[in-house]
Amino acid sequence: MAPPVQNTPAEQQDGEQYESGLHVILPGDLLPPTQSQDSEDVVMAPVIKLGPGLQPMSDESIVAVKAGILQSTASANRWWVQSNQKRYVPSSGESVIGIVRGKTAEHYKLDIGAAHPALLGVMAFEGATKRNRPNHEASILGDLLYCRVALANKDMDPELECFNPTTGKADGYGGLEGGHVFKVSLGLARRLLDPKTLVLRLLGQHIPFETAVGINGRVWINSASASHTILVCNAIKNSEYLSPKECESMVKSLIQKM
Amino acid sequence: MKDTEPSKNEREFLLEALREGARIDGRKFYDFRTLRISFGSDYGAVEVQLGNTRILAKVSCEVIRPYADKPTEGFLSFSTEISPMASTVFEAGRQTDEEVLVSRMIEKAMRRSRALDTEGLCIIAGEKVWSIRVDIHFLDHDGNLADAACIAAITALMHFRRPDVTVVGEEVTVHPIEQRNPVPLSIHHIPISVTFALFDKGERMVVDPTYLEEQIMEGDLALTLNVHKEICALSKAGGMPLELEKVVQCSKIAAVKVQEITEQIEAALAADKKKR
Amino acid sequence: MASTSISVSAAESPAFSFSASTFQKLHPVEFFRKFISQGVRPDGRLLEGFRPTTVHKNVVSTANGSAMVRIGGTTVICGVKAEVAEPKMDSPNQGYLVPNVELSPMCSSSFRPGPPSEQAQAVSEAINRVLKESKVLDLTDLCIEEGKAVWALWADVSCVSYDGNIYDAALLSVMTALSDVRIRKPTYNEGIIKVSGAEILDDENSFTLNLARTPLSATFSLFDSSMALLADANAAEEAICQGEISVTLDEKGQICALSKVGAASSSQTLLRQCIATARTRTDELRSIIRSQ
Amino acid sequence: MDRKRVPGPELTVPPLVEYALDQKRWSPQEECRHDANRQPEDLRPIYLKTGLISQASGSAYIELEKTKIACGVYGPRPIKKSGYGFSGTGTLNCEFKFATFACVKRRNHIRDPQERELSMILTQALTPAVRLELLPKSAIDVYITVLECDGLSSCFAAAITAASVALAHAGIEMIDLVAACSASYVIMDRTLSSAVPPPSTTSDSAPAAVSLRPPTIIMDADLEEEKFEEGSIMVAYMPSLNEVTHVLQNGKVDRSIVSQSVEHCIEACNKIYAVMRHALVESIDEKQTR
Amino acid sequence: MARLDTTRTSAHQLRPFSSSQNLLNRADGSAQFDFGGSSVLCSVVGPAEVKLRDEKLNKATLEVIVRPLVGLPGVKDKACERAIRETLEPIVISALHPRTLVQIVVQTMKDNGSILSTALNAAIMALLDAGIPLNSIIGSVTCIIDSKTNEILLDPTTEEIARAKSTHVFVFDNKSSIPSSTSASMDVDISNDDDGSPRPLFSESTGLFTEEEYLECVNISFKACQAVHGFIRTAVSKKIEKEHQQTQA
Amino acid sequence: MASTAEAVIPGQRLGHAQEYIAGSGTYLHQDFLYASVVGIKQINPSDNDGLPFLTVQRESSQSAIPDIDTIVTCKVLRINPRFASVSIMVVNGKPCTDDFQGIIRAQDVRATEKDKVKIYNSFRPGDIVRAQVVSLGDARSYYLSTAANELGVIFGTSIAGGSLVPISWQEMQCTKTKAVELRKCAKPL
Repeated sequence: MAPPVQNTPAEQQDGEQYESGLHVILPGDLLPPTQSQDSEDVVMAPVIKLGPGLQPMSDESIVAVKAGILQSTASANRWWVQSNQKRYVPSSGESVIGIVRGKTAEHYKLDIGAAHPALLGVMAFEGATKRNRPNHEASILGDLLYCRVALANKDMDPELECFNPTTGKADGYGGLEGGHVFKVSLGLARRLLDPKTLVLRLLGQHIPFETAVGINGRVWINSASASHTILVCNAIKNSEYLSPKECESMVKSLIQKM
Repeated sequence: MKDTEPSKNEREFLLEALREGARIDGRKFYDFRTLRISFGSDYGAVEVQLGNTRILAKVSCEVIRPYADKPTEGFLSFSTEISPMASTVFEAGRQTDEEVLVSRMIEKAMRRSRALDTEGLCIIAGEKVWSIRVDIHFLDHDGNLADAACIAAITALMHFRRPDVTVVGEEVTVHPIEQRNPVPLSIHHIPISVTFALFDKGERMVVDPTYLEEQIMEGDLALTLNVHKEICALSKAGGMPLELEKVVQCSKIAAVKVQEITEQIEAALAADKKKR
Repeated sequence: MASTSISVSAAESPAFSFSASTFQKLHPVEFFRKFISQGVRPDGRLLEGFRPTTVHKNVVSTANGSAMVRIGGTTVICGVKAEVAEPKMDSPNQGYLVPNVELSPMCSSSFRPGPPSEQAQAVSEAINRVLKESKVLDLTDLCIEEGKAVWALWADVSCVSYDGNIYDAALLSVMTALSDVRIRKPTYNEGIIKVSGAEILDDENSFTLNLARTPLSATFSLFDSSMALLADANAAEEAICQGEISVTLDEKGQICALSKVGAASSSQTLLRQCIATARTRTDELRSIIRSQ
Repeated sequence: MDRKRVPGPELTVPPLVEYALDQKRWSPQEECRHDANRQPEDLRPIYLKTGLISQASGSAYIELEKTKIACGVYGPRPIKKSGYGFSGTGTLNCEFKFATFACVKRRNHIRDPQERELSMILTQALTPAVRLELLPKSAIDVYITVLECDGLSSCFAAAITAASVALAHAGIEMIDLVAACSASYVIMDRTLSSAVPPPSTTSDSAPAAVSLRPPTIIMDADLEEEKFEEGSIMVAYMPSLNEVTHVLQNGKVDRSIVSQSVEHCIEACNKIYAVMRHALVESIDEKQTR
Repeated sequence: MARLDTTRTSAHQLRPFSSSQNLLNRADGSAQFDFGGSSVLCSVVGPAEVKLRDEKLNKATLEVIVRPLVGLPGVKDKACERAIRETLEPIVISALHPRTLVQIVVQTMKDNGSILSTALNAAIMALLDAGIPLNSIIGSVTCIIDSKTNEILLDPTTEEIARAKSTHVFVFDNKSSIPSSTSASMDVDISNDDDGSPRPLFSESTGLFTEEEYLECVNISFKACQAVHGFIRTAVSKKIEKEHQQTQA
Repeated sequence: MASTAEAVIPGQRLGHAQEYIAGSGTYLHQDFLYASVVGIKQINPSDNDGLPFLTVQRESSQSAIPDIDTIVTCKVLRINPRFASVSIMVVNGKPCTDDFQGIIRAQDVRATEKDKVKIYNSFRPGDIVRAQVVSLGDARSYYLSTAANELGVIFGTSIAGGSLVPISWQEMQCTKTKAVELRKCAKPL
């Protein structure tokens, strides 16, 4: 949790001039021309790709719609705002963890923490055919599934699939048996996708555990014993706002407590 | 918005952990979460944090006419409407069962147990008495709203000061707190509620359940006591039966908890008093 | 409404053509923009034009004061009833003045039965604030016996027909009804309040209210997509407008309330324009009240 | 306490009205009605107009001197209330409400039991006339607001009349209009002393003074007259089909008087029908001239 | 001329403001904003599931719930809800999340005047924290005209408001020059309405006052709102950087 | 100006059942014809020298309600793989005062290859669709069909926010970006 920021009117006046190394950008800020035109080809090419947090205006200018850090690819033809939030907004290709909430003849209804329930076709599993339906027949309600967002647009409820479309294989998608699942911010989830993330690396040195990370801010952990799983879960939760140093000592102290 | 059930995995894991003697947030069975008590600038405003559960209690008062049949009795009322801020489960103006339970608990703990001396609120018998109002605002819901609300309410009442009054015959003058030192309420005793969540037919019990624990528990047992080990209220929700010695055991544990929490409240009040 | 056919034929899509009413139903905003671009409104008014307005006093004999107001298709009736109540402890010699606006399902299909909608509550509160904060009535005038009994004036506005701009209509009806109020002089005796049942009321046996001022209002709607300002919008126009500027003035030209809510930010030129138009409009309203 | 309205005092009461001893007040004794120019069978002049509610499918406004009633009809439209199953015919739903200032004592904003009862009766009185079989799955909503009430049963009768005109004005198919009229039983020779007004409407509790002389049937009674009534009757009637859709009788009177008063009411309904017809034809002409 | 609020030396001085974001765990975003002794906590949930009857097929539904510090919510609070919602509607780019709900709950924590302004500032910071797409940020201040001195006092306390002859609440966005409804796929032309003067996004005045007094209030409040914008920018930037630097392994 | 002589109101007796055929705005009761709406009485000679038609020309026409086979114009509210839910705004060219609920099931989208229909390749929320009522449906919605050339999407807005024009019976093009989107479009009349 961010600590309160204290300001007195005296220092507010220079708020606008507030400077720092990173380019923090707020809604309503225009994409600075210096940045969007520093490389020739951008000026030529009218289209630069806009990632999350940026919107084109009616007058061709580009404006930020979220608070965060302005980022761009080296070639400066793709721009986005790196920001953190809790609420998941699906976009296709992302891996998410969903909880099964319902089932119709041709679909499972999953809660993936988005505004709308996501639909998973009963056939959207590896090697599923009309004959051999996937094994989730019995009572699937409440099960955890690791899925891929197949289709997401604002007009429709998102649709999921439990296999990698390129390979057609499960590639780790499917039911998550046992273990525990908990919520983290989407920012932390994104970082955890990288298995070399500090906290995961540190924990890995002491405890063997499996993990599945959903971009939708759900993290699944499983290990030999409940106490281990609990430790890992809490370590990851705590790590969110810790500097590398603080993170190490945090993990160390937890390990010692065991 | 409707409440979302926890997944099978969470349910099974939580129970498995309990059977291994562990709770998901790393607590022991009979540990409360860290309790933080902070006071607003004016009297009778208290913010209580129990882990991630967060509550604001605000006491206010006004002079009104007493009931004819209780001419010397002041009023004490609580508003416990749960704000959607605590969780989208709660809708503005629509009462949930949880809300009913919490408000009943506060009623029992505070009014029925006569924690506040309402006779002491009389100004002129049959004419004017103080009416004390406690608004309890639920800001963040991570389980055990009842205990947190109870702590917030009693702490706020102890912190509150009402304006001083002088009575000359029928004439009543209320002195603004800037002009004359305001008067604390007379509190008879400090009721504290301790809630146990029950699992495995009562085989396992934990105090101060989190939201997840509440969703999965089979029932709960709430005891309200004061430091003198007087039980002000006892309520057991959930279908499954519970042997008497369990209840006794709970009350023993609760007594200890009440001691701790009461000391913490008094320490916080003392610290605040110094600051003023 | 010749203008209708003209602009709509222009609006017809190459492939499919519709009657004006159908086109308005399917594409209300486009339909409307066509008119605005030509500087007129579907009902033939100019942008700054108000609808014909009538006021009638003393229309309900069961009320102490009443008024019926019509602004175009909007009709409201305000009835003020004076009843006896106990004063508040902290204001023992002050009575009550309680305005409430009822938007029943009878006056428009957009209102559901049941408790007042947010709109109804907001309008009631707006009127309540104007009465209070611009000190229209000295509540001590309503005292019968200090600390024991005071008059409570219930100023209830019942909307008979809703076609937009309820605030202007309701405030106009409340102020006219208050000016029409006559209350029988009370006698207080051991908690019993009596009034004379005389057939004819005169200044001997009854009294009228002494109103410090008569705030009246003019409301304008903002059609965001072309920043057009529409005086006295009707229901259809309100539905496609995003914001509102409302100016309330007393007879001396002092502003009693001014609000700009919703839509994009608006320049001071626009605000000044609203205040100026409101002056002429409220002056008109005052002469309408006088004339009857 | 009502959180959705500007709050006023918890309790307010109308002041006690005190009449000077020398003050002359009407009572039935002098064989004449409250309005001296009216004979027992006379109705008050009726003002009836359509199309006052701009947003409604159909509407009507009726005035019987002081009594003033507005009625709006919406539909046919989809059934709003959920929980209705599929229905092959339409549903007619009436809501009857007094404005808070319509009566001597201030009325509450929230509908009270009496208003709910009258709403129900209104529905029963109108339904036979509406061809609901032509409107599957649809609802017709009739809303009535009494702006001023000078005589309860007469006011209610007027509401039915207005409602059926509003329905016709909405272009809804009906087999006939419904006219309604009320009559009160008043004993005209009562002396002031015995004239303890029985609780106005629910006078099925036996009349105060049992009189030898049969009560006079006075049509379309106003509030003052109602105060002295032994009972009253209200008849809703389809004039051209000559069918009664509803009769509402209260008070204890001889059977002969009831049947007699029913006839009186039907006569009156035929007079009212002429007014209704006029109002509707007028509405046609207005459209033509537009 | 001395103020009733003796902690302040000048009529146009604001009380020290402070804020903190992301302090609730259940909500998607939250912020607390203080003007001295007035404090408002605001939570945001969304884009979330919306009730069928509130669903809008081309944009998100904005719901605002205002909860007073003392007593149950009444018509006053409903009026506030409406003011806040209609002020935020052109700011939130709701077209990006059709058929969803963005719910904003506003809770007064301490009341010493200027609550509506405090609430609006808390709301915008909570929306930023929740990552709801916005086309600009807003800032709000309240001012009064003192009945005794006829002076315009910024950010008044309860005591000062009690002595006001008129009360004025203003909101300005941080880029009046840019049209508000870029999202709504309609090309806005505000040139016909650009006189370079401060453009209030929201303005609510009651009491008794003249046109000149009003316009003076607009201009004075505009300057004050820029200070609020500056503060919000500083506060949000600090938080973002803190998070960012700490998490750079 | 209608001479009130021919203006009639509900319940008014119009004539003997033996002399006329009951037309719209009238009904038969025992052996008489009565008016059932307010309007102008009209007598039209029948085509095959049978009895003349007796009708009442409605003056205030009742607000339209959908019936089987009527053509309606509706707006798509929501879509899911099984059906599109719409709100019916216009019935037989007459706008409804209050919209009715309807659904277009996948099997009713087009006449051929019904099993290949993908709802979201046929309709999108916001589309204006011309459809025909196939049945009164269930308690809530009417069932509609677009399985005919002249039925389907008549107005649409592209993802880019431009308006769509039909280029084939199942494709539309954005006027802004020229991007092609899939729809079940109606053939312009």
